[in-house]
Formats: sequence, structure tokens, C-alpha cells
Amino acid sequence: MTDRTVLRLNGLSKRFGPVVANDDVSLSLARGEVLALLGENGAGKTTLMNMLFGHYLPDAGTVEVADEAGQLAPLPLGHPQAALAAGVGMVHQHFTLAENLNALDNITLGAEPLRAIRRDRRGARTRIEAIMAHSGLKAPLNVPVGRLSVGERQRVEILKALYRDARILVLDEPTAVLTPQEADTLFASIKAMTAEGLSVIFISHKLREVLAFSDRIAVLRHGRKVGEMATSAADEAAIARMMVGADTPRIARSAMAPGAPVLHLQGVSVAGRSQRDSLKQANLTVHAHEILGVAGISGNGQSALANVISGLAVPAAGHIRVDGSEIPRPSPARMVRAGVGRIPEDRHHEGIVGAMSVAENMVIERLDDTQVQSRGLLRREAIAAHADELARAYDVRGPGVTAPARLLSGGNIQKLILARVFERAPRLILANQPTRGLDMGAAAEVGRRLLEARERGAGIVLISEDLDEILGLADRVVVIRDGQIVETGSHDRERIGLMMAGEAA
Amino acid sequence: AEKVKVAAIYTLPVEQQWISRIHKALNTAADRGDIVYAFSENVANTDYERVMREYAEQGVQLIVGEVFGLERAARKVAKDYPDTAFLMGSSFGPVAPNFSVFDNWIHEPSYLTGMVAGAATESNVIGMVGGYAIPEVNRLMHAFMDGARSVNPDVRFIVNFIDSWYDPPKAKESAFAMMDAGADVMYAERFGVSDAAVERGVKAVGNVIDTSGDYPGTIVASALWHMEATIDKAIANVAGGSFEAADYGQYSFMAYGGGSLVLDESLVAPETVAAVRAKEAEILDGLFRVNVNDDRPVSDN
Amino acid sequence: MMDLLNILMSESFWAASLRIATPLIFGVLGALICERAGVLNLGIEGIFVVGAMCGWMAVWLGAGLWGGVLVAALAGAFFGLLHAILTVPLGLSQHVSGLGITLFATSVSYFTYRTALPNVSSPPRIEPFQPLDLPILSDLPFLGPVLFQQTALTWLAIAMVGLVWYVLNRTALGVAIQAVGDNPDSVDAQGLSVYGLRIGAIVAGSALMALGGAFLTMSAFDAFFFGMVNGRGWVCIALVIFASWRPGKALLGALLFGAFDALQVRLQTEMGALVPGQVFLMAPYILSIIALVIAARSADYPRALLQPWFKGQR
Amino acid sequence: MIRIEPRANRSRAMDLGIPVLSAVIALAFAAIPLLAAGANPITAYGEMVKGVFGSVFAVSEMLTRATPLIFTGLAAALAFRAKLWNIGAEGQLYLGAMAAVAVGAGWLDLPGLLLVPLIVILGASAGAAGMAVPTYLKSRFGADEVVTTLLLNFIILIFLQMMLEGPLKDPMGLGWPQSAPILDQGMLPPLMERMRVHSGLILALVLAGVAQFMLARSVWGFRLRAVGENAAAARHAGINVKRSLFGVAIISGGLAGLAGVSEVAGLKGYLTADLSPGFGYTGIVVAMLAGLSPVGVVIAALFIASVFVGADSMSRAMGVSSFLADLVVSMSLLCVLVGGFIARYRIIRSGTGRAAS
Ligand SMILES: Nc1ncnc2c1ncn2[C@@H]1O[C@H](COP(=O)(O)OP(=O)(O)OP(=O)(O)O)[C@@H](O)[C@H]1O
Ligand SMILES: Nc1ncnc2c1ncn2[C@@H]1O[C@H](COP(=O)(O)OP(=O)(O)OP(=O)(O)O)[C@@H](O)[C@H]1O
Ligand SMILES: [Mg+2]
Ligand SMILES: [Mg+2]
Repeated sequence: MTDRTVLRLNGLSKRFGPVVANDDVSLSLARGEVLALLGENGAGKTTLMNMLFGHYLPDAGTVEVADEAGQLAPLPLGHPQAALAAGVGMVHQHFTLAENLNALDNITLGAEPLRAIRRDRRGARTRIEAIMAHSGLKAPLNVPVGRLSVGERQRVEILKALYRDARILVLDEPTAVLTPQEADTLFASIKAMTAEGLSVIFISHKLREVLAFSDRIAVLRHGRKVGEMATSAADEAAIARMMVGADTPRIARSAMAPGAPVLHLQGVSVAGRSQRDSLKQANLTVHAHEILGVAGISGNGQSALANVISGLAVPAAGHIRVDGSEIPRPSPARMVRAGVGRIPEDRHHEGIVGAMSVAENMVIERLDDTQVQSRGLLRREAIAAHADELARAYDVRGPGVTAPARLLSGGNIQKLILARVFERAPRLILANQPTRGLDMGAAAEVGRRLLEARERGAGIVLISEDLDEILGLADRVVVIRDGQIVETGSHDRERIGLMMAGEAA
Repeated sequence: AEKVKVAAIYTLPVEQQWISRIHKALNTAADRGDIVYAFSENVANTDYERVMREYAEQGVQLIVGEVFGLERAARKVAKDYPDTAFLMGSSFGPVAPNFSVFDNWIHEPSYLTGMVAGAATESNVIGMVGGYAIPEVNRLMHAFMDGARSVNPDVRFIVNFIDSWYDPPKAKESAFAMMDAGADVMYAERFGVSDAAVERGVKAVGNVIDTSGDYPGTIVASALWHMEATIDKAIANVAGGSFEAADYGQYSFMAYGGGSLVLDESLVAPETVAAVRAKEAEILDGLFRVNVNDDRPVSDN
Repeated sequence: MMDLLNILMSESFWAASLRIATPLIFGVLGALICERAGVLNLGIEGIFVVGAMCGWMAVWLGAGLWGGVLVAALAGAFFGLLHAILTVPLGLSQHVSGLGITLFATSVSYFTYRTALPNVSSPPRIEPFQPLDLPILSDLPFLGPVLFQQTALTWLAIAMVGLVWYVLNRTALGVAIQAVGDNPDSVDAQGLSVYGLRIGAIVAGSALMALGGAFLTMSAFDAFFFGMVNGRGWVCIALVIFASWRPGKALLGALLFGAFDALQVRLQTEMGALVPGQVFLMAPYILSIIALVIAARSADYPRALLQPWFKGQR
Repeated sequence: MIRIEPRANRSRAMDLGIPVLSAVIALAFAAIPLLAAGANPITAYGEMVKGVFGSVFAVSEMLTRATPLIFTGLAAALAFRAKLWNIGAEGQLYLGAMAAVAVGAGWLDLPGLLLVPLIVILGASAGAAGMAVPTYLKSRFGADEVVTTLLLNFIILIFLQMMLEGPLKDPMGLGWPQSAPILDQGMLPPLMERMRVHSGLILALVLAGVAQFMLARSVWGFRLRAVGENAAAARHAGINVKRSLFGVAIISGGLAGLAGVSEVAGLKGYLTADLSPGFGYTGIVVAMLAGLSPVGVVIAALFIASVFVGADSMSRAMGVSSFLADLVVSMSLLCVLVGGFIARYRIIRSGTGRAAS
């Protein structure tokens, strides 16, 4: 094994102020191997990879990378340039693309000498096209990246690494924003490349793909490595136990009779900036005691639908009825008043005001409430008490309710939003990608809360690109494609997948 | 004798033409050994009163400056320091016992330069570029225009203000525009105008300071202001303990040597020189009074 | 109406427009480079003053005209470096640092000038750049006076437009600058230095700005005056947005502003009696706002503008 | 390689000490121009302190200079809190001043009890209108407010000159482009006999307190902070972002307008085109030095005013060019900026991080 080792991390540690993000973590990776790195949100996976790539300087530890001849040599730390030169490529959890540039420029960025007075764009294009043909990862090269879909952007990120001749590829949650089909294609391409000697470390919260595509699994918990096993010897329950340190409860879902309609969209059209975010004559009804799953490939009008329900978009045509009464000119405030709870897709950007306190974020939707204010002044004691109570009830963990919300981890931010939404016992809930990027524990908690609300009598619109999640939670599934909403009348994975691709009615 | 302590407070840098004349006269007095001279330049009007009081507190005997922006406040300061002498550029009158005023009353030589210009123009268009349309400027422009019309009734004026004391490139552009519109004599109230005149080979008339050395062959005549008469008079009064509130404006008149005309006889026709000299004599003898008009001058159409 | 037509047809009007636009071209290009890299440089007004003072002073001390241009650029680069250090590695507020640089650069220039020349009544003059009297070209009808009787600095400004365009759009360095202004992480992840690119861009941009100032004292005029920059730097900040951060449009914007200004003096001389002169003075600014309102819909900000970036932090 | 990390434990001593230390360092830098001009720095520092704190008059002058800076500082701080980049306080100041003289200079001969509030309200309204226009252009057309407010400064200043040569011109002013004086009963009362410091200062301090309170404690402040920190989230949460922006635009413009009212009705009495030596721009600096906190604005304004008045007075006492004052102010500003940074962050020099083999 040693002669085939291409990467070795030795005792890496890193702390951020009081937080120990990584504590004496060692790992090794063999040529052609796919290693899955698992762990809850905040376990330190990204931090570990960032040290490997040179974004962070470790407090202790070393990294060794095999050179072309297969000889392990120490890697200078803290320099992405050195990592790139040593053949390490990294696809970051959050895209690191310049959106004003096209894919070609993004891919060649940093690969060409800055002093040169000419670029060889033709040569670069030829090379990239060869890599695309070889890897099966295709993306348009001439369009500004800002106009590409997330799937295309993800592929550009990987192409960036391949263009730099990466022999070790780090993928930090590459499928968090991809559809199952896209994810499968991606992994198939990667698998093919590993056969030619590419070694891969990938981070994921989706156990299905971990089990399907990795050779080996390493688990981090609270910054320490707590286990390593061959994938062939692993099963979901064992991995979950290792990650959380305990068994995760399974979600139980009982059958329920749907009640009265709580949301009725009739011929709703939204003219979006592009084809992607428009809605065409959409009809949709959601009942009390019902979870309606909206499946679809990303960019087929999901955001337009979400914007209509959350009041951000004013439809060009059609009627919206919530709980039986028509909403004439929708706005977020009117929707809140009508009893709509909204879990936004992008929790960092739309869900919270990071610089404001957890407590303030908990009341931000109900500033007119007399519990929150009297005569225009905030009732600070009441707000704090209320926040403490909610944080306890919804298990929002972090540095306290007076701390800025941005300090919370992703999972806890989502819990904050859940608390804010569910507390008001909404009649209708819009849950847009509610578990994206969450670890298993946190995702299970979201599911449990949604089911609880359904029990209570709420109608729920669950928009998700994770078909497993929809199939697990929804009573009824519709597919959104090209701005139109189609009933599926079934829970058949295959059939829904085909409908999403537009190949069956 | 004991040197008189003099301080000057200027709202613009000492390069500004108007201020440079006061500065020069005070420097001359200092070089002569009559005074100890200190000054603050570029003092914002907001800060002006503080600076006045600071100098007064320091025991300065004579404070010279310009109070066009704070006539009332300045007089209040003077009242608070009755032992200090104030000699201030001002549009209003003196206030007993210690607040005297002056102004650049060189409308007389300006009238004479106007005569030169009126005779010199062949296109009968004269361009005038000013900084701001304040009475100090307007009055001299009107005198100049009157002088030009007196010798050439057909003359037309185009007038432009650039709304800045210090933007020579802009003044130059403004002058170019006037020459494009036919002006062949330029009234150079601002820096930059004469430069434009040199480039296009037309004539220019100077104001306040003598720039003929910088633009030989271009400046046909200049109306000069001399502050020496005013300053020396004030210093003498302070030294002699006889400083009183008075209007020193007359010391800028030609009769006191406060204003004068220079003309380049190689550029001006002899009969014009003669006519101008005759008018100059009339003014000096008190036989001719140049009209004073403080309104904003406008272009003829 | 006839007057207006006559003005617009005259070569001297267009020559004046280009002349007035020249310092603005330098300034807008400089500001554009800084902002493309993600940093607003409100130090521009002060850097103009420094350029005007240093360039002129160098020539006055005997450095020669091109020596003066070089000195001005270096002085601008120095203040740019100061702004860069404050805003890039230290990540301080770009607004405040910029205004601070303007105040600092202006007061250093004024203090230096006054301390060096305590007793001048009229500022010393230099022999400025002369119009390039090119053999045949200058005698061409219309184009001759408009284009070929300008000074070398005007030509340098126009050449800079092409150079900046080329560098930004055709070289790896330019691509990297555009990337760092959009998403610094993209540059960092590819092994390039965010700090290096940004600091370099600000220094280079500031050097260009200083040339705008140098034009005022070495070409448009031949001496240095207090206050002679007179807001020209601020105008450039506006023009950058009008230009949507593109060199070609920057040239257009500067020329438009120059044309408005040239038109303004001409209309004022023609119609000064009918309308208060200030109406004309206001016109270039009002038209700039109108142009901005029209251009705003398509304005595409460098996304990282004003955002500090720290290595190893999220 | 250097790294920058937020300080984990910021001590009180540091929070207070570093700004003071930075100011001291700035003064040390000031020795360079002083020596260049041939003056003795040590004597100069003594003169500088005397110039600000040496007498009641000196202190009152410092407070007089600080007053407009508090108003414009507040104007910038509140707008910037909402990420509305109002660079136009200078113009809005003049709008306020124009409104003040328009009603106060004899147009209405009311008793002071009515006239003063009227002047204050109309002045603030004029400033507010001056900020409403760019805010409208921003929300309607997406026109960047940095540019529009900046350009409006020039437009308003030229407009002012037009007014001062036209409708607002004092018929008794002997042709000078200046307004008629505000009636005596319309003036903000002075605070001290024979001193210039006036009750505009009290108004400024009260407004700073109110702003501080409202920002932290009111729903209005909550909305403002939310919009400024994350407009998308605020909008999603049902906050009317446009209305919030307009609200703060009007308050910001109003505060800048009050700076003009305070200068013209508290100090000068009549309006000229050089009323403000850049108070609007300095207000931005004040606001940022204060970390956009209203109470901080008061401290920062006092600081800037002290440095300016002290250095200005010192330049006279030492016989060096009066351009020194602005130079010392700008050096202090830059040093305090860096000092504030050092108080918040640690700069760590680390080796290149080569791995030991
Ligand atoms: N730059 C940083 N500054 C401060 N704290 C940080 C920084 N980067 C990471 N952390 C903290 O270190 C811990 C580990 O974070 P990391 O991003 O490595 O987790 P992760 O395992 O990748 O989680 P996720 O699954 O949510 O991506 C977290 O507590 C995080 O808040
Ligand atoms: N390296 C290159 N080689 C050949 N053609 C190119 C290259 N880069 C761009 N082009 C083409 O040149 C034209 C102009 O390029 P680009 O879009 O970068 O300029 P622009 O952004 O419009 O210019 P500016 O920034 O001056 O406004 C386009 O048609 C583009 O496809
Ligand atoms: Mg992570
Ligand atoms: Mg381009």
C-alpha cells in the first residue's frame, strides 16, 4: 500500500479562537482511490481540506504529496499555489468562480503566467475540450459563468482542477446542489478517471452516494478522526452511529386524510428574468394535513414558484388563494399575515440577517406584534425571553441568543428558521430545499418538524431537488418542468425521474 | 523705533491676484524693517473670526484682511479688541474706533485700459473671463467696458464667469471659446486667459497685477493695484498711535498712487496713447470721474 | 439653434472637448482599474492634486517634461500604495481611506508647495507640452486641428485606453484583475494572490490618475495653483459607472463630459444675457446624472467592490 | 506571509488606549512637516494643546467647529447603516441653509418661538428632499447613489450661486452674492457670552442621543439595521425595504440640512457660497471613525475638530504654513483608522509554513 500512497496528512490541527476545528487528524490516500470524508455539520471536514489545499495554515502537522515519480515529498503549507503545483485540486463547498468571466477564463485563471502579453486562448480551448471529452464533464465555455446553471458551474469547478493536471481531487459536497441524475453522471465520470490513476477525496452528507461510489470512508467528529472503514464493510446505520456517536431516530410517517385546501394557485404566471425563473399558467392545490412534494431539475421554475408563495414575486396573471381568501397584491408581509410560513432556499442570504442577534432574527417577521414592540419601541426583555424559550424548544445551539446569528452553524441556522416559522402555527408552509447541505441529524430534525406540522393541520409545499427526500416525506408529488406544474399521481422513482427530464407525461 | 506687529488673514492662498497685492505691500514694509509680519492664508470664512481673535489675543497691533464674507462678525471682533487696529477689505464703512476699511478701487485705470482695448479691437468683439461675479470684479469690468465704448461705440462684449478663483485650464478654455466667437482682445481677470491669448496671437489686458513680463507682446495694457499707499499709511498711523476708523479706499485711487496704468507703447497706436494719457491726466486732476457699477456684467447680443 | 449647430460643426469645439476630456480619461481609466479589482478609490481627487503638483515641480526643478510625467506617476503610485495597504490587507473602509487619502494628498501637496515656495506672488511657470505639429496630419481639414494638434499627453491618454482595454481583455493579468473584483476566492483558489493583484491594480490605477493631474499643470497650463483640480477627480468616479467599467465607454464618457463642458462655455458666451450663467455650469453634471440613469439598468458592478477579503477567513 | 485574525479578547484598556496612542503617533508624524518647515516640534505640540484647551475661547471654538460635523456625521452614519451611501451631505447642507435663509431672512416676521422651529423644520426638510431625489433614482432606475449624490453636490453648489445672485440675494449686500441676514429672533441662541458656540450644538447632541436610542431600541432602528445588513433577508421577512431606505434617506438628508441650518442660523447669520469648508465630506470620515455609532459620531467630531483647531492655531504660533492644519488632520485620521484596526485584529507574521520533514 505504501508505494501506492499519493497523499498523507500527518497530525493536522487547527483552531479558530476557542473552536478546535481539527485535532490531530491523520489520513492517507492511495492512487486511484475514492475516499469519502464524513461528519456532521461543523465536524471539520472543510477545514481539513482547506489545510491540505493551503487556504488555512495548520497550527500543527504536515502534509506529504507524491510527486510524478510516486515519491512522497512534504508540501509547503499555506500556499494554494504549491498545492496546485503538487497536483492537488480542490472543488470548494461554495463555488469559487468569477461570474463575470466565462468558463474558459475561469479555468485558465492562474494557469497562465501573469506577465505574458498574449494569451493562447485557442490552445487553452483545445485542451479544455479534450478534457471535457475525456471526462464527460461538459460546460459551455463562452458564456459568463453567472449565467450557467449550478450543475454546469459544478462541472466548471472540476474542470478547473483537471486543467491543472490534478492527480488528487478534493470535492467538498459536490452534489449538494445537483439533481440525482446530475450527481450520478458526475460520479460516473469521476469513477472513470480514477481508473486512470486519479485519487479523490469527497465530502458528502448523502449516504446513498457515499455507499455507491467510495472505496473507503473516514469519519470526523468534533474535529477528530473517529473511524475509518472500507465502504464494502459499511452500512448506513453504522456510519450514522459513528458520525453522531449515537443512533439516529427513524422518521415515522402515518397516513392522514387531507383537509380543506390551504393554497390554491390558479393560472399563475411569472415573467422571470430568464426562462429559468418563470412560471407558466401554473395550477396547484395544497390541502391541510398534506405535504406536497415539488420535484424537478434545478432551474425549471422552482424559484419562481417559491417566490410567488413567499410573496417576493407578483404574478403577471392568475389568482393566489390562501386558506380560501384571495391575496390580491402579494408581498412578503401580506403572506406572513395570511399565515404562510416560509423556509427560504438560501438560508444565509435570505433566511437570516447574520449581523443581528439570534433573538432579533427570531422576531424579524413579526415586528408589528405587541409582544415584540410597544409604541414603536422594542420590548427587549420580552424578545430575549421569547428567544430563549424558542431556542430551547427547537434545540438551537450556539453561543447564545444575543450573539450574531452568523456565528451559528448551518444546521442551527436552519433550526432558527424552523423555530421562527413553526412557532406561529402557520396554515401553509413553504419549505424550499429545507435540508440542503445539512447533516443527517439536522436533516432528520427538519423532516420530523415538517411531519409534526402536517399532523397539526398545516399544508406544506416541499420543494426539493433531493428526490429521496420528497419520496420520504410527501403525500403527493408534482413535477415542475419548464415553468409548468404536472401531477404525477404516484411515488414511483423511475417515472418521476423521467417526468423531471420531460420524457413522460 | 519699535516694529509694528502686523498680521494678515486671507481667505485664499497668497497667489490670488487681489491678495498678492496686499501681501506684497506688507512684505515690502517688513523688508524695510517697519513691521513684523505674520499671515494665515486660505482661512475658511467659518474659521475667520477665530483667527482674528487669536491674532488679537497674541497682541498683534494691526490686523489686515478681507471681511466680505463676515462683515458683521468682524466688526463685533473689532469691538471686543478696541486696542487692536483693523484694516479690512470690506464693502461697508468703517466703525469707530478701530475698524478701517479698504477696497481695490482701480476702476480708474480699468477705464483707461478699456480705452486701449476698444481702440485695439478690429473685430469689435472683446472677451472677458471672470472668476465670480462679485462687486470687486464687476465694478472693474464695467469701468473697462465704459472705457472701451468711449472710444469705440461699436464694440461688443462677451462675458463669462468660471465660478472658481483657481482653474487656469478652465479660464483658458473659456477664453478659447470667446476667441472662437470672434474676440480679438481679452480682458484677463483670471490666470489662464493671457495664455490662451498668447496661443492664438491676440491681445490681452491685464488686471491688478503686471504680467506683461510673462506674456511679452500680448499684454497691451494693465490696470494695476498698489496697496503700498494704503498699508504704509495704516502702519504709520498705528506706529504713531493715531490709527482711527477710516475709509482707506481712496488710497487705491490713482491720485494716491494706489492705482496705475501701464501700457506697452510698442503695441498701442500713438494717438491712442495720447488719448489715454489725456484721460489719465483728467482723472488725476479730478476732472473726470469713472462711473461705479457693481452689477453682474452680461454679454452683448 | 443655428448657434448650436455652428458650435457643433466647429473644429475648435471638438478640439476643446478632447482637451477637456484628457485629464478625465486618465482619471476614469485609473478609477476603472481600481474598481475592476474591487476597490473604490476616492483618493482620486487628492491624487490628481499630487500629480499636478509633483509633475510640475519636477519639471520646474529641471527634470524635463517626461521626467515630470514619470515623477507624477510615481507620486500617484505612492499614494495609491497607501490606499492599497489600508484597504487590501488591512481591509479598512474604502470610503474613509479614500477620503483620507484625498485630504492627505491634497494637504501634503499644498504644504510642500508653500514650504518650498513661501514667497511667490505669481506661481513659477514651466515650458509645457506643445501641440504635436505633425507634418501632414495636422493640416488635414477638421481632423487636423481636432486630433493632431493636441499635445503628447492627450495622445498618451488615448493610447492608455487601448492599452487598458488590451490588458483587461486580452491578457491573463487582466482576466485575473476582473476575477479578483468579482470573487476574490476564485483567484485565491487558483493559487494567485488576491492581495498582490489588488494592490498592483490600485497602484497602477493611481499612477494613471496622477497623470490626469499632471496634464493640468504640464499641458493644459504651465503652473500649479491651489484648488486647480476643482472636482475633476470626483467627476471621474461618476464616469466610471457611466462607463460600466469598460475602457471604451470610459473614453466615450470622458469625451461626452468634455463636450458638455466645451459646449457650456460656448453657450454661456452666446446666451449669457438670457439665462443665468450657472445653468450652463450645471449642465454637464445634470447630463451625467441623466446618462447614468439611462445606463444604470445595464450597470454591472464588480461584485466584490467595497468588500474586503481576508485570507483564511470566511 | 502575514495573517490577520480578529482579536479574541479585546481588553478595555486596548479599546481606549489604542485610539489615544494612534493620535499620539499621528502627532509624532506631524513632526516631519514641522521640521521641514524649520519649526521645533516640541514647542509646536505645546501650542497645539493651548490652541484647543488653552482657554474657554479655544474650547468654545473647538465646539463650534465640531457642531456641523456632528450633524453631517450623523447623516452619514445613519444612511451608511442602511448601506445607503450618501456622499451628498455637502449639498444637502446647502439646501438646508438655503431654506433657512429663505424663510428666516425677513420673509416671515414671526416671533422667535415660532420662527426658530420653522427654520429648523424647513431646513431639515430641504436637506431631506435633497436626499430623496437620489434615493428615488436608485430605487426606480438603479442609479448608483454614490455618484448621484456626489454629482448633486456640484449641482446644488452652482444652484446656490445662482440663488445668491438671484432671488436670495441681499438687496443691502452691495452686490455681493450673499443672502440677507436671518432675523435676530430667528437665530439659534448662543450658549455663551462673547463666544460663537451656539445652541445648534445642543440640538446636535440631543439628536445624536435620540439616534443612538432609536437605532438600538426602536422597531424603526431594527428595520434599518436589518435592511443595511442583509436587504434580501429583510425583504423576505416582510420588511418594506424601499420604505425603510426612503425613511433613512429623509432622516439622513434632514440631518445634513440641519448642519446647514446650524451654520447659517447659529453662526454666520447669512448665507454665502463658502459656508462649509467641506463639512459634508468630513462628516463621512467622522461617521466611519465612529464605527457608524451615533454616540461615537459625537466623540469623533470632537476629535477631528480638536485636531484641526489645535493644529491651525499652532501653525500660526509657529509661523508655519496654515496648510499644516489639514495635513495634521489627515494624518490623524489615517493613524486612527489603522489604530482602530489594530484594536480589532491581530496581525500575525508567520513563516512561509514549510513543513518539517
Ligand atoms: N475561517 C473560520 N473562522 C472561524 N471559524 C471557522 C472557520 N472555518 C471553520 N470554522 C469553524 O470550524 C468548525 C469546523 O468547520 P468546517 O467548515 O470545517 O465544518 P464541516 O465539517 O465542513 O461542516 P459542513 O458539513 O457544515 O460543511 C466549525 O465550528 C466552524 O464554525
Ligand atoms: N482572446 C481573444 N481572441 C480572439 N477573440 C476574442 C478574444 N477575446 C475576446 N474575443 C472576441 O472579441 C470581441 C470583444 O471582446 P470582449 O467581449 O472581451 O470585449 P468587450 O468587453 O466588449 O470590450 P470593452 O471591455 O472594451 O467594452 C468579442 O467578439 C469576443 O468574442
Ligand atoms: Mg464543509
Ligand atoms: Mg469586456
